[in-house]
Amino acid sequence: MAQLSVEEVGRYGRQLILPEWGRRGQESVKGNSVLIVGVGGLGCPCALYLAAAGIGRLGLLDYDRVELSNLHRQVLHCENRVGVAKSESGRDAVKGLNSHISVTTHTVLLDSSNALSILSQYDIIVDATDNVATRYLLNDGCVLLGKPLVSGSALRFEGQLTVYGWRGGPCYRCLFPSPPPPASVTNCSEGGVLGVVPGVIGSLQALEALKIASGMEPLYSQQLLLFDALGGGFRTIRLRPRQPQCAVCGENPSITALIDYELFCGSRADDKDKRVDIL
Amino acid sequence: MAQLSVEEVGRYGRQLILPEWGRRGQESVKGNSVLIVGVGGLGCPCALYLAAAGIGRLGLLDYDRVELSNLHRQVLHCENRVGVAKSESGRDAVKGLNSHISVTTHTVLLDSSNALSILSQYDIIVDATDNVATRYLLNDGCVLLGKPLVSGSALRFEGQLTVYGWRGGPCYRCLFPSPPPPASVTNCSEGGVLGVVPGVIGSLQALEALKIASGMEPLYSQQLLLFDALGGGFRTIRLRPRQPQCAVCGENPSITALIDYELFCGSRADDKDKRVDIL
Amino acid sequence: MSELRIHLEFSGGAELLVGKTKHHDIALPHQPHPWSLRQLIAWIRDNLLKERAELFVTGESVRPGILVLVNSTDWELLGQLDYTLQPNDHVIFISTLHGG
Amino acid sequence: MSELRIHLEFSGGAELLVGKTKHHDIALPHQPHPWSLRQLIAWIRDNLLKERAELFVTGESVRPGILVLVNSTDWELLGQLDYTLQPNDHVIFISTLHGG
Ligand SMILES: [Zn+2]
Ligand SMILES: [Zn+2]
Repeated sequence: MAQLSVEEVGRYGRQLILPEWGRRGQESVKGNSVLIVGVGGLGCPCALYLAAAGIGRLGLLDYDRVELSNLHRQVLHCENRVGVAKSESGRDAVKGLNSHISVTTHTVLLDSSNALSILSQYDIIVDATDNVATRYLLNDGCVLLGKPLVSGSALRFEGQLTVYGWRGGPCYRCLFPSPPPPASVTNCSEGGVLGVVPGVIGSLQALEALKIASGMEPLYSQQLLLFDALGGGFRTIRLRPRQPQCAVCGENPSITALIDYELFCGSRADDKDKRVDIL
Repeated sequence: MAQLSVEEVGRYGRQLILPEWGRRGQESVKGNSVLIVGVGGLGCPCALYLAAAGIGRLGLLDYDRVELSNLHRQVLHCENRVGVAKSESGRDAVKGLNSHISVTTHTVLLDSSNALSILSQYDIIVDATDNVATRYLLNDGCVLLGKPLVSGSALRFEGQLTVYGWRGGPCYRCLFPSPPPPASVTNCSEGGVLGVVPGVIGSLQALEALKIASGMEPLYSQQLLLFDALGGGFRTIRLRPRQPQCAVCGENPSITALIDYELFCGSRADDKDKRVDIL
Repeated sequence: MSELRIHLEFSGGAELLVGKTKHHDIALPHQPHPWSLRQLIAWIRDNLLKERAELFVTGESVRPGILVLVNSTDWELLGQLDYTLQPNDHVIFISTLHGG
Repeated sequence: MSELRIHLEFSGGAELLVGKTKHHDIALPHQPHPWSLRQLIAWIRDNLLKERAELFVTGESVRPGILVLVNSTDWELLGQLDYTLQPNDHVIFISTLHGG
């Protein structure tokens, strides 16, 4: 179990005195590692709160560079770091908040050739990505490696969150065996998003990862959190458990290795910010 | 109506294309001002997302200095700024994210002698404080000045949020005409708090302030949001409306000027971090 | 012989297919057999959809990526297409989000 | 003649007064008159409280700073102390938080 230094005891004092967390929980969190895939609207608040809480090792994966149009929601970045790789910008921010944590940057596009080797370096994976293909890739990779996947998403005024692959709960394919028609998929560049919405979801993703890392149960395994900032507020949905016929996590999986996800989904695995034309 | 520059149109593009927000909403937000009272666990994420979204003017009020034990939750601050006034540390962080917004620091202890003159400079007030006396002070000040109060709180693994003084909704005294016995009140230094919990509540406070600033309805006026990160998740409670017999916002208010709140509550209006002794 | 009143909700972008309206109180006409979710989906396709049907249905079910919930529960737990609607049921068609 | 089963919940720190247990399924004994919230509070004081009573009650009501909710609704909207408990009601006693 990872030991806490005197300075860390001072830093995490407000958490150490929580009976349900305590020294044991803090050391457990220090001994855990989380990979955040996507250092954008969801990934930024997630990284911030994981670093603040004292996660032992944080992986930040993103192949993109900071752009001005990111800053309304991607709050780890800043004006000075426009043009910098998001993974590195994120690392600078979290190290400034908490120099005790170890940060590894992965400035790559995640795909079937590198995913298993990267994911296997971490205990918990956070899906903070922005496209369908990568979501299926992450799901399959996590199932194959036996790692929990804290999945969040946001668009317009809405957010969704659930934990896949945890203790009898479903995986992404259990819910969505087939990918959506490309014409039905909207990303934040096309549909827009109010910045604070991924702020809320990303913070909750950090909470879920911390619950798991500290030995507690996540809130949203086999539950789907729906958030509607326009009027509906928060709702929690009871989900199906792991499905015996699931192609990757079921009794007789047909998927035993990563596939070509762009082909599977009929869409690209990136979300390059497009020029936005305002009428 | 505040005009947007070309650079701002680029920065806020993902919000401008939202039909319910659009140029009109963005300009309305630019023309609004929010005072965040308390640049701590709640105030930090709130300031971050208000700045990111383009609030016109932000006030940051806090008399305290950054301490190491703050950094597990007060994510606007950083190791380099331990010892700096929280109001100034907060200003540095938000100006780095968004240099367009105007930031005013108030490095004072809010009390009956200065509250009305400070509050009157802003359109919307965010209660991100940590003690009972200041909460009653803010409430009464907002009622007397006719300003909405976005109130959040957090302790241990729980958070609460509501908007007071908005269109027929209650004020704090409508719910709590009398202050709690001092022995029943616990602050974060004594009870502890998991850092990401005020992270979620503070982000939602930013959302509520943005809803009001952009001309939309807040989610939690006459509603109380309860958040239990240990297991209960989110719940929304229907609250009473403005109470005709309320001492400050009712039909015949007996409170028509600010009072001595420390006397009223029988407790101090600060929450100086006490030394935490870990067994 | 009365109609079956239920509440429909479309979310996650699915509302764009039904006139950008999230909430619909509907009264399904009386019929000899109980209304199933299978029949409700066909009814929505024929009576509510303003946009391209293939963005809502595939065959007799919803298209991939739409999750159907009844009273805050995944329809998979309730019999999926065979679930029998009850008066005042709250049925949500939510498109799963992929953005971040 | 049967008992009245309800679910109690204590939150926001109030759970510390009842053995640090948030949830309690209780069966109130049968009595000729209906159970009111006023009577429930007295019953809790006499049967559940492990700590100093003044941190829960003041007179016949809850002490200032505790909000009482019945089925996700502020008791003020339901008649406050006079509200008559129904079977399976979910009553929450939540201490308002002041920290940040
Ligand atoms: Zn599966
Ligand atoms: Zn009032």
